[in-house]
Amino acid sequence: MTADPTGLEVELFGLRFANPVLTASGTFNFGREYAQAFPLRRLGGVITKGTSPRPRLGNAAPRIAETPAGLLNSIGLENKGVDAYLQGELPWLREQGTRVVVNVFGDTPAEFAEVAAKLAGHADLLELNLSCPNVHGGSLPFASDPAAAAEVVARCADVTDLPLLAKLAPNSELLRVAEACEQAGASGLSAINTLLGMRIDLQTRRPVLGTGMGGLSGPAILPLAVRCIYQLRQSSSLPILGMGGVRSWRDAAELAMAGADLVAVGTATFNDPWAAPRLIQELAEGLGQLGLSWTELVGAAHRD
Amino acid sequence: MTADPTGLEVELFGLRFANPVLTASGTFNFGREYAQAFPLRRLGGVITKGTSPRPRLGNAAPRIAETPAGLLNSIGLENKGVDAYLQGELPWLREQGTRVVVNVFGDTPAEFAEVAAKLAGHADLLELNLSCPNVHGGSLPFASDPAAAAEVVARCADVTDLPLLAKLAPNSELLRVAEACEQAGASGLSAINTLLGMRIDLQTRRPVLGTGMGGLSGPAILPLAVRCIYQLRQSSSLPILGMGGVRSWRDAAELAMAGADLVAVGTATFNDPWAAPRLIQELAEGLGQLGLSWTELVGAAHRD
Amino acid sequence: MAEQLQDHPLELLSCLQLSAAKALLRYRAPSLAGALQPGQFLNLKIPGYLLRRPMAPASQEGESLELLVFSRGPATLELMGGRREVMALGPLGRPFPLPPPGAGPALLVSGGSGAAPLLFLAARLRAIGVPVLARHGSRDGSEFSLAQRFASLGCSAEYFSEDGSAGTQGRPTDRLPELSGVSCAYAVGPRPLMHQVASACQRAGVPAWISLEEPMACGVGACLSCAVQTAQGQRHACVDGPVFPAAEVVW
Amino acid sequence: MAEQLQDHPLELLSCLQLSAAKALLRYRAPSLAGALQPGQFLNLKIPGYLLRRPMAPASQEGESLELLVFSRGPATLELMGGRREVMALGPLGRPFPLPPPGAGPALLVSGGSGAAPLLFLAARLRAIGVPVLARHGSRDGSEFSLAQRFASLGCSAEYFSEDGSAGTQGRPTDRLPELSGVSCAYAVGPRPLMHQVASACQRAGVPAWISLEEPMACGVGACLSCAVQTAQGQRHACVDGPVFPAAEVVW
Ligand SMILES: Cc1cc2nc3c(=O)[nH]c(=O)nc-3n(C[C@H](O)[C@H](O)[C@H](O)COP(=O)(O)OP(=O)(O)OC[C@H]3O[C@@H](n4cnc5c(N)ncnc54)[C@H](O)[C@@H]3O)c2cc1C
Ligand SMILES: Cc1cc2nc3c(=O)[nH]c(=O)nc-3n(C[C@H](O)[C@H](O)[C@H](O)COP(=O)(O)OP(=O)(O)OC[C@H]3O[C@@H](n4cnc5c(N)ncnc54)[C@H](O)[C@@H]3O)c2cc1C
Ligand SMILES: Cc1cc2nc3c(=O)[nH]c(=O)nc-3n(C[C@H](O)[C@H](O)[C@H](O)COP(=O)(O)O)c2cc1C
Ligand SMILES: Cc1cc2nc3c(=O)[nH]c(=O)nc-3n(C[C@H](O)[C@H](O)[C@H](O)COP(=O)(O)O)c2cc1C
Ligand code: FES
Ligand code: FES
Repeated sequence: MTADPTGLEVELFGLRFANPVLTASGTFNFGREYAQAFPLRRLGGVITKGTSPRPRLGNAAPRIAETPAGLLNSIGLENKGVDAYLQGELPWLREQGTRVVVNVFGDTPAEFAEVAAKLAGHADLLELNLSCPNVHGGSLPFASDPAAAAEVVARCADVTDLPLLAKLAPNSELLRVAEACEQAGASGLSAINTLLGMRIDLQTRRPVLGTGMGGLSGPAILPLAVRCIYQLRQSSSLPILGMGGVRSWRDAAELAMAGADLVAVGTATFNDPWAAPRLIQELAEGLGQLGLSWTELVGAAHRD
Repeated sequence: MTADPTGLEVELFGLRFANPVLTASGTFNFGREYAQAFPLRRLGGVITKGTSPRPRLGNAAPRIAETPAGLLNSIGLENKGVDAYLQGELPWLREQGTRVVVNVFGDTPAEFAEVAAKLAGHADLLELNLSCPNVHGGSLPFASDPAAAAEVVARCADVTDLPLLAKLAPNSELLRVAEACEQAGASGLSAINTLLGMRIDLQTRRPVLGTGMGGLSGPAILPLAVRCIYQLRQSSSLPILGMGGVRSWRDAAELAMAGADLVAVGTATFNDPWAAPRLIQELAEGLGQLGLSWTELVGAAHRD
Repeated sequence: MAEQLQDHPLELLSCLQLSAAKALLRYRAPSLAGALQPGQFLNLKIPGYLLRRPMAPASQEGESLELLVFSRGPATLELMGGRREVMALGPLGRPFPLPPPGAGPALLVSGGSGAAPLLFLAARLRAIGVPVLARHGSRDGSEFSLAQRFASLGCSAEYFSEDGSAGTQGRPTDRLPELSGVSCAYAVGPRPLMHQVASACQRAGVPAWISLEEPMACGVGACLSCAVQTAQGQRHACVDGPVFPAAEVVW
Repeated sequence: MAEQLQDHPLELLSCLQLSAAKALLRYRAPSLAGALQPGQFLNLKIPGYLLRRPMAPASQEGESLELLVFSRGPATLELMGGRREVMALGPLGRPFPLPPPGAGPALLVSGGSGAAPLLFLAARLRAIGVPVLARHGSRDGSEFSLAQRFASLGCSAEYFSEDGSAGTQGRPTDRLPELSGVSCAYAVGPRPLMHQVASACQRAGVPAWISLEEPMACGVGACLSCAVQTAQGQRHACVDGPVFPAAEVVW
């Protein structure tokens, strides 16, 4: 505690995080854009946009729609492919003095492994995106099938020593998929990804999004994230990276009490580019007033 | 059309609804309370609180918690049991000049049928609540198991001639359960019920709700309702009673375009007791401006 | 049944800040004139919040009424921030029963925002000639003016602060006065406070009433969110209460 | 990289309502003084809405700037409702390239709120001595004052209304003037409008630029929501645009 006056430090996966707040995949690209707003070293870490073996163009426009306290997106994993990021972005990001988590995506377990194999030395952690509702027609081939999810994790574990987080969907299979991932060698769990939603335009009488449906994120899903993280904590002993609707230090604290060791801020950044660093500052103050450190808060709702 | 200057009339299940807007189960009890605010005949119909064969006390307090644009409830199907309502409430409600839908609940298929058997002459429609997340520890024994759901529908169809709506959960099994209910004799589908969520209090560091978890309703879930109804409409030809987050005529129109023949207003009534009649009024005006009748809007997003 | 449920506009007249998170707000509410009884509540619609917030008025005189607002979260803070107009559903719930005019002294014990309905009640009791012994308590000195309010209504008022910074150090339930001289008692505040008063009154055979602040969604009996346990079985605080005979509450 | 991204307060000075859903809002924005170029945009934070709303200013002079706001939904209505202060992220995006000082006349064609960036551009073009032919169109007469605005900036301005209630009946793309005398063209409005101008300019060999109003979440290149198709492949309107050479857009 003396070495950590903020009460925010976290030691996990053999890594030290200056604070438990990261930026969520897909809302922060590879960090360059918001590095124009604040130094990235203020963050616990940056989780990159989903990265696939080869470039992906993503889905048809429009790709976003607002909903009450939420956002639908159907980006569809547009990215330049892992090789481009190994050149331009990751070396730069690794120099910013924050933890780097690369979000990995593939259409098959082999594709996941293809990306994972290339990232040693370029990332601190890998987050395996098993749960994107914007590809495969929303069918979640991995996050709704424990065996398929386990295969992704196992194939990646074969080719890298980096700790692997399995990113899960808030669906009925949550706990079974988590267990399968744990057995297959995942070092941690990441939750939650977005939920499949839709908006329809009254003028055109057509779905607003080019693909019809998209993933729901933002404050609207906070109570679902709290519940999923609470359930994961009950049934698994793996560390949890929690996310879903966090915009204030109280939201972050709620995910922590539910069981999240680390949290990520996603959609909130679009409303306020400074959301994550502001939250970190307020978290330090808020916890100070409660006389608690972050690690004391983690899982508190499970203790008697 | 000449007989219906409002453009809001709906003919379904051999019944005429003056307009397509009902009040959602559990948010309007048996109608007496809000009958103090406006005449119930302005509504398309009233869906009663869930009714079980015998009285149920419901869950431990606190039973509600607010969330961003949403509400968690864990009422747990408190009700006085079907016999009490047959005495006091339903005869009164049937005289109010609106359609009466009784929401039916049981712990087993036999219990559902026990309630259904008593309601002939006391209701226009039955809505079978297969999807309450506040009982059975949130496990949804019916809404996550097509065979169990079908058994409930079949057992009820055996004992009543009233049209039966199967009320579904927005979970991964949505379409399979819908299909099973259709085959078992359901006359329509009702969607969506709430999603399991949680809040944790920062002062006590305990879940806010007495039961820990509760069902999420309100505007936050609107895009999930639109998506579920759209998917149901794609895969089934049964009429759909849509609900989830509706508070304005535009929201109702959105559910209609997705495929809802009727809609219900739930949580919005707590914010504004006049939400449903106001919406009906604005719907008539709004559709008038668009030059459309309600039935022309239903399913519009599916047409080219 | 006639339509009796109405939404009333409350128009802000003035705001007296007691501390950062406590304020006494005075509103003009002509459509509610004469309609409220002590212990009843209004369900306030605060823009940006899905649920209304129940508040038991602290006074009503003609077209004006007062709310004593203790902020527990952002919505009440918004209210205190000076929003000019809010809509109020009500009057809701059952009021405090009054003793017959000229009855012996009534004991009123409040903690925190529980002073609101008891201030309103004190005014009514004084108006029918019932002497009032008011005891109000808080953690610190920030609510001393509420005890002064009781005094200005003609009550014999005592203030208690846990930190001793104003009034008597301690709690309003410490060394309750001799109850044999008291005709009835009312307590509103944290559950332990109400429970203690209830127990003391039961022992002394003095009738007592409390008000239960349960989380409420509808406020009118339609959602069943406000279940409370009583000797008569499960009840709903918004319609069967919020005022209950203290002896009937299952503590 | 230095921290260049900033949120700037815009303080409302005046609001000129053109119709129920259209207004010209003038703000004081000292921290943005001199920072904006025509075609760039600000991403406005409107309380109660998760997403910011992108708006391309219609003018900037010293510490003041103007927004031309056409309401499509509740957030823009809220903005027009006269909110005193809004936060604006920016300047964002790439501006319109300017022709060399003293170049031949520029053609500006706008529809609806597309007039905003073109009014700003017109002022700059006039300041460097470039003659401007401005054509603005709307469904009805409600935007006639925007054509007057172009005229007051020293443009040769023509107004088109589809219903003929003001100016010339028709659309601003009807019978475009002889393009051989034009040095460059700019079009902002509905896609068909921009497409028609683009095609005409391409045929005549006149360089043209348009601005793409894509739904945007971040406005800074981080979310990839604003993908647009160009001859160079997929681009992102917020950082690679919103201004694009008309010839490069895949229509
Ligand atoms: C009959 C009745 C009368 C009341 N009278 C007063 C009064 O005169 N003055 C006053 O300051 N407070 C009063 N309260 C409590 C007041 O309603 C809550 O403090 C307020 O709702 C908290 O809202 P918030 O947004 O500030 O807090 P938050 O913590 O953000 O509230 C979140 C949710 O919890 C509910 N909630 C939180 N605390 C309470 C509580 N103690 N009781 C009921 N619901 C709660 C809120 O309604 C909301 O839905 C009364 C409550 C009831 C039931
Ligand atoms: C670079 C740029 C500059 C713009 N400049 C102006 C301007 O000067 N004046 C003006 O009136 N409008 C301008 N717009 C359009 C303006 O941003 C939208 O009209 C506004 O966002 C609609 O918000 P709403 O809440 O009123 O409508 P809603 O329909 O409620 O909006 C819902 C969602 O859709 C998005 N959206 C809706 N229409 C558009 C659109 N045409 N473009 C982008 N996003 C949209 C909104 O951002 C929001 O997320 C500009 C857009 C862009 C991209
Ligand atoms: C625009 C956008 C793009 C996203 N892209 C990805 C992605 O590439 N990989 C991934 O695992 N999650 C992606 N997500 C999901 C987020 O990382 C996060 O799990 C989710 O948005 C919930 O957090 P929030 O509510 O704080 O945004 C994306 C979310 C948004 C809004
Ligand atoms: C307080 C409360 C009680 C409910 N009780 C029931 C119930 O008894 N039976 C049922 O089928 N659904 C019940 N529901 C679910 C609603 O009928 C509806 O499906 C859901 O709330 C979504 O609609 P809304 O967002 O408009 O509220 C309840 C919802 C709430 C908020
Ligand atoms: S608050 Fe709804 S029943 Fe009491
Ligand atoms: S709006 Fe986010 S990348 Fe363009």
